[in-house]
Amino acid sequence: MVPISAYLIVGVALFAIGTVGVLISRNLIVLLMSVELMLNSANLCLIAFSRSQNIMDGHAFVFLVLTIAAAEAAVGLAMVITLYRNRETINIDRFNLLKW
Amino acid sequence: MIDYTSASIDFALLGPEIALLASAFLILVTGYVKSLGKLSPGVAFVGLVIALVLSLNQWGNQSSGFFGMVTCDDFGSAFKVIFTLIAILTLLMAHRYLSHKSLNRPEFYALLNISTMGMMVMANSTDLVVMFLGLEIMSLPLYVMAGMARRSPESNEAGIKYFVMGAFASAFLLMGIAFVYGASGTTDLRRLVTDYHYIVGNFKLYLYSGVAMILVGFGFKVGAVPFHSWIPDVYEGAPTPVTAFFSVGPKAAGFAVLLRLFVFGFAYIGLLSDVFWVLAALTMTVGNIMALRQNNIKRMLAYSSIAHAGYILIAFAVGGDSAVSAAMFYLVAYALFNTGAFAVLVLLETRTGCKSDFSELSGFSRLHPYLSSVLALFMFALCGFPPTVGFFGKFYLFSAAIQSGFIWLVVIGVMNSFVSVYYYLRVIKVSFFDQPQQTFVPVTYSPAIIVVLLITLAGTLGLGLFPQQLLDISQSAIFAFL
Amino acid sequence: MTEYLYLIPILPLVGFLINGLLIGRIPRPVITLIGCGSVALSLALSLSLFFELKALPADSRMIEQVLFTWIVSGNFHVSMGFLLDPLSAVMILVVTGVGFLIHVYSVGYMHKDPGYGRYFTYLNLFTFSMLTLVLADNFLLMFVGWEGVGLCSYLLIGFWYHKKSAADAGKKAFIVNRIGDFGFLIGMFIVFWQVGSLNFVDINAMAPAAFIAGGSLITITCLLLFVGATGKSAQIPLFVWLPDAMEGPTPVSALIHAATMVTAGVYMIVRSNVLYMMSPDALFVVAVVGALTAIFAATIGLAQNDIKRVLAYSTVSQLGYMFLACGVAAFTAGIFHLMTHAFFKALLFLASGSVLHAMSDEKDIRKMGGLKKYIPITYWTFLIGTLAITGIPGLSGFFSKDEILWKAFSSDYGHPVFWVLGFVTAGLTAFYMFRLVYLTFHGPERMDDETKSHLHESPKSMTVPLIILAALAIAGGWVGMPHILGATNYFEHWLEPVMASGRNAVDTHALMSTSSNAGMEWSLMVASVGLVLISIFVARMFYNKKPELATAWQKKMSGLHKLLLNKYYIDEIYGAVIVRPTVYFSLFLWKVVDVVLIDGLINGVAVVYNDLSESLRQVQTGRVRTYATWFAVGVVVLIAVFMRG
Amino acid sequence: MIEVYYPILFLGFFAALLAVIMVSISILLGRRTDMGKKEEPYECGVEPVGSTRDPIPVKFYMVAILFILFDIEVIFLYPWAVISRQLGLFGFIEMVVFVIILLVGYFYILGRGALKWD
Repeated sequence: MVPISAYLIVGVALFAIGTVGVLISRNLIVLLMSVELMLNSANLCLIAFSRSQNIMDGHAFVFLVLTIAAAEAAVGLAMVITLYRNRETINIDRFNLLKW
Repeated sequence: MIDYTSASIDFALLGPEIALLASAFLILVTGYVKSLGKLSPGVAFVGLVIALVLSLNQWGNQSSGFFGMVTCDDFGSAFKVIFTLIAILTLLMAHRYLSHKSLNRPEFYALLNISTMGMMVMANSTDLVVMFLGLEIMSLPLYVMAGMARRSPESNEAGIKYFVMGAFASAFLLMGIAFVYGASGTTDLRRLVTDYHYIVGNFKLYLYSGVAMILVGFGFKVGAVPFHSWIPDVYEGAPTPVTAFFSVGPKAAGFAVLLRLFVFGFAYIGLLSDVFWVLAALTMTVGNIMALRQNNIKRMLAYSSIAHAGYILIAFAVGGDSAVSAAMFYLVAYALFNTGAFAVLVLLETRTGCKSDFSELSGFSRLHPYLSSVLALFMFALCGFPPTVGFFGKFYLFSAAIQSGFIWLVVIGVMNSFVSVYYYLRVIKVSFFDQPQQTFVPVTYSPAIIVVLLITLAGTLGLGLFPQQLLDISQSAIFAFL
Repeated sequence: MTEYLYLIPILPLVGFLINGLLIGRIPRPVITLIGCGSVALSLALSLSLFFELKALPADSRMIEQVLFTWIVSGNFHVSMGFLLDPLSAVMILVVTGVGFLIHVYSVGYMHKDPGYGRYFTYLNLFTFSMLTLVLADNFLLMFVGWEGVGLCSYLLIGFWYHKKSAADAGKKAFIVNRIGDFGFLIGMFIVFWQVGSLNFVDINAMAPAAFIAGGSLITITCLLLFVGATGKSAQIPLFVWLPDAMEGPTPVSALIHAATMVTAGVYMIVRSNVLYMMSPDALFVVAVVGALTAIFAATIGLAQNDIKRVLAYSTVSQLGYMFLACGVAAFTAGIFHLMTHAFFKALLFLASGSVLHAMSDEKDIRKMGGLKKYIPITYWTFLIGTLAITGIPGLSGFFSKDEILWKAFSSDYGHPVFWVLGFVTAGLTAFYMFRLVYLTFHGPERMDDETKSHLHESPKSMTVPLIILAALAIAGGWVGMPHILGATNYFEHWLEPVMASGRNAVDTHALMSTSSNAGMEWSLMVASVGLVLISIFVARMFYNKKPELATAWQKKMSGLHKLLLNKYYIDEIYGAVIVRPTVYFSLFLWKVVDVVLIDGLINGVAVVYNDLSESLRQVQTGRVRTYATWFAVGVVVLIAVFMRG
Repeated sequence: MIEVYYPILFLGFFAALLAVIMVSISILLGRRTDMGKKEEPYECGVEPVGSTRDPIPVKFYMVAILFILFDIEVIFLYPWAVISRQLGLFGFIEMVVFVIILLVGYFYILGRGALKWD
């Protein structure tokens, strides 16, 4: 039996990778992927906890989170498209009209 | 004795939510059918009014259902009423503005109602996952609403910034919930509270780090420093009625959840008081200082909304019944005068080429003495001057804090509210005292926005003179299932 | 009649609402009627209530009218109520009486101004706020009036907003006042925290049990309240707004300086005398600040050339007297001086307004002179005001100032040093006031011909209030004659019920029965009168006599040459040794201490905040990744804190 | 310990095997013609023009986005399907409501014209 900590380490590591991805990626698409990664690493943790304690709630939550993540991705992609049409770039650093 | 984890599938508990959702769906289906599209605002309005009536009906009925996932208590009902009122005001002020900017699409009204429904879901549960679900239902429409002006690069940018930061915060929130779940095996706040000592004894690390991340997630929504940086950009870029909605709606929802979680729920964690102390002090100070040098009124009000969130955070540091009721009172008061101020801005921006810069206000009072006086009154309320309700909001908050011995926090709060006078007064100074650079284009009123102005004005002044009623309500509303 | 107490503040409010809502739609006579009429009705009501109160036995002279319960929240209970007792009765008489005269005067003074309607709207709001402040039966309602007064001062000082200096001055007054409010608010919170009530009657009854007399908490509370008072009443260090406040129309200066606003701080301290009596340390601070402000402002007054600024600094200085009186626990004397000061300062301001009116708004006294024969009524009334403020026996200022000086010397909380400071201030006051009189009304006419051709006495609506105020400035002090003159001090008896509770609070009946030392009192009185007379004489020498002698000297070069030269020589020595250093010192205080140090400090705070704001704004780069980085840093810190906890 | 993973390993193995079999069958049975035209992206029709990096029409994105949404919503059908017997009529009605909600979305995008391809 793989100990719970192993899953958690993977989950937290993925989460950290996602966080760093958000912080360093300039490409909006990559950024969206990073966010998805963070959400899914949380899912992994949920599943792990759920299994380790032998309660099923966690599985159900993962379903919810998956759909939310999908909805988020859809909204994000739609926005990226609109942005690209208007600004001809998806470099997140270029979007700094609003500042100070 | 109330059955906390009632399994009953009682759809009456979700009445307001269902009403909002149904109206939103109706708009979506009929919105692009010719000749029915014009009805969208009306449909949204009717949905909101039904939701308001149903929420008011729920007041006093404490019950729980759906295996404990939905909880109707007075605390939640009070917030539901607040959300619907805010949404109604937004709807009234938005219609003509959107037509003027050719943004009047049925989706706006559907999104508004769905977002309001999300807030209700948030306020209406003691379950962390349902709260998360509500947060997302609220946020996703908000992202779209912020970027609604598709041709405007500012609006696009506001949308994407809000989205990226919001999704980032959501991820932390979800991770936090996962950790709390891992520590306790449950996501129901009530069971967390019951088993608190056992959980802390065995899984303190998971619990604490989870709680920290949950705080981050909801702190983001209310704009607590350092999770505030999206606020000014998004507020400035979004269409003004949407900004008005942002500045009060999601904020109230965030505070509803935060109050439930941190004042009622995790109150055992002794550390929280200190954390909120620092957060409150930071939030109000940063908000106020940043607001000093702004040239755009929307941006200034954005920072000011951060500062006001800081004042409300004082209640979290203090804790206890009087602080919670003071926070609720403050939220309602803030919703009133802030919406009022935005309503005036909406009126001003419903003229071609206006972006709510300070300089555009010069000559305002010459042409519109009443409207400018109303704006001045809202500014005084934001400053916290008597006899507006803004004064009583601060007064309750600070006196609750003083009574619990948080003298230094109050000193910081009072000092901050004096700093704030400077930039609020600037609005009055420019609109009353400055020589106009160019001729001031007259404002044209619409009946709906006059209703908004009258409601907010009556609330700001009336509750300032007779705050008792609202205070009574806010005191009975702290009955929560925890 | 007492059931109509609430009408006293409500009437001006009604006037404000009518004038304000119908601004620009009603003709001037109606504005005048509503503006002045509402205050006149208030005055009539105040008078009748005063006599009703007087008819009651002394110990039951207290009418509390609770209109409705304002807020109840747990143990927190505030009513919207008004309290009429001897203290507030005096205050409403002063506010409505002097206020009404100023309203009438304004009719003439502002008759050409395009903002006539707006002006009366603000003026009524001002009166309403001040009446709310003095009639409030609890701290919270008082604070409402307090803020209202601050707001109106902002509106009125900046009334001529097209002048940048006026708008700035308005803002400055407002912001400095907010600093004071900060103290007031926190002090109020502490009082509530300890006593559990904000009602004055309750506080008077319960404070002795709630606070430890002489303890640090009560001292802190009193000092915080005092910070509020320094803001409103223009004491060191928060007086900077007042001289700038001269930018408003002159009747507004009169209203702010004499009848309303600045007296609020003194009133508040006297109102909470029970608290102050429990803290000798706080009283000492009040006395020191009061005495220092008195002499400091008087010294600055010596070197001013703007007629209104001289009066402004003199107001600061006289307010210092009032605080000195409060600080030595002679609250009655403080209120007495407040009242007489209201009369003669309103008179002086209105008369100076009349001068400006005649002089086509020229404020520099170096460009005046010899106005006596052009505007005789103004001259005589101004002179009466001057005599009253300098403390010439028989006039109102004499009695109140003398009482303060005597209490400063003889009270248990007093000290001879306080007396000396007050004594010197009295001399300086006489000097600069007569300098003003001589330069303005006597001597050669230094104005240009254009102005000269327009010189004219003011209309009736302006001179009649002047004459009434002059009568009050003479007779207003007769109600409080000292015992040693064989008179009865009605004023002291009148206020006795209000002060008794404070004395009871510390149980010092024995202490307070001042050992009456008639001989000492007489000699101090004579000394101060003597000093005043000498100062007047010196002023006459310098600003009236000397120029004449100088011209005479030029004419008759030979005959009296030596004598005159000698005379001049003496003057020179006198000037070099005494006057010039004083003037330099005065200039130093003004230019360096006031303008640079204190103003600079307050402006400096603003600059620091602005710079901070500017640099913090740079953090808001507009780049999402920056925001996310801050966010992540916040998360890490927060998690670290929770992990440790 | 490792035996719990046997099913999934088998699944992967058979999936790969199936793919290999399919491809090899077509290679074995199909006729091979090695002509120049065969190597080009499209055997018949118009000549390819420009780079393949050209922006794809936004319609593709629309469809893709909508696909994600409708695709992922089906996820809820799985847990329901597992215990649909126990849930009975109530569960069925709930699922019908869920599908109706999806249908509302579908009608919306139809009405909005997001699926029109011209």
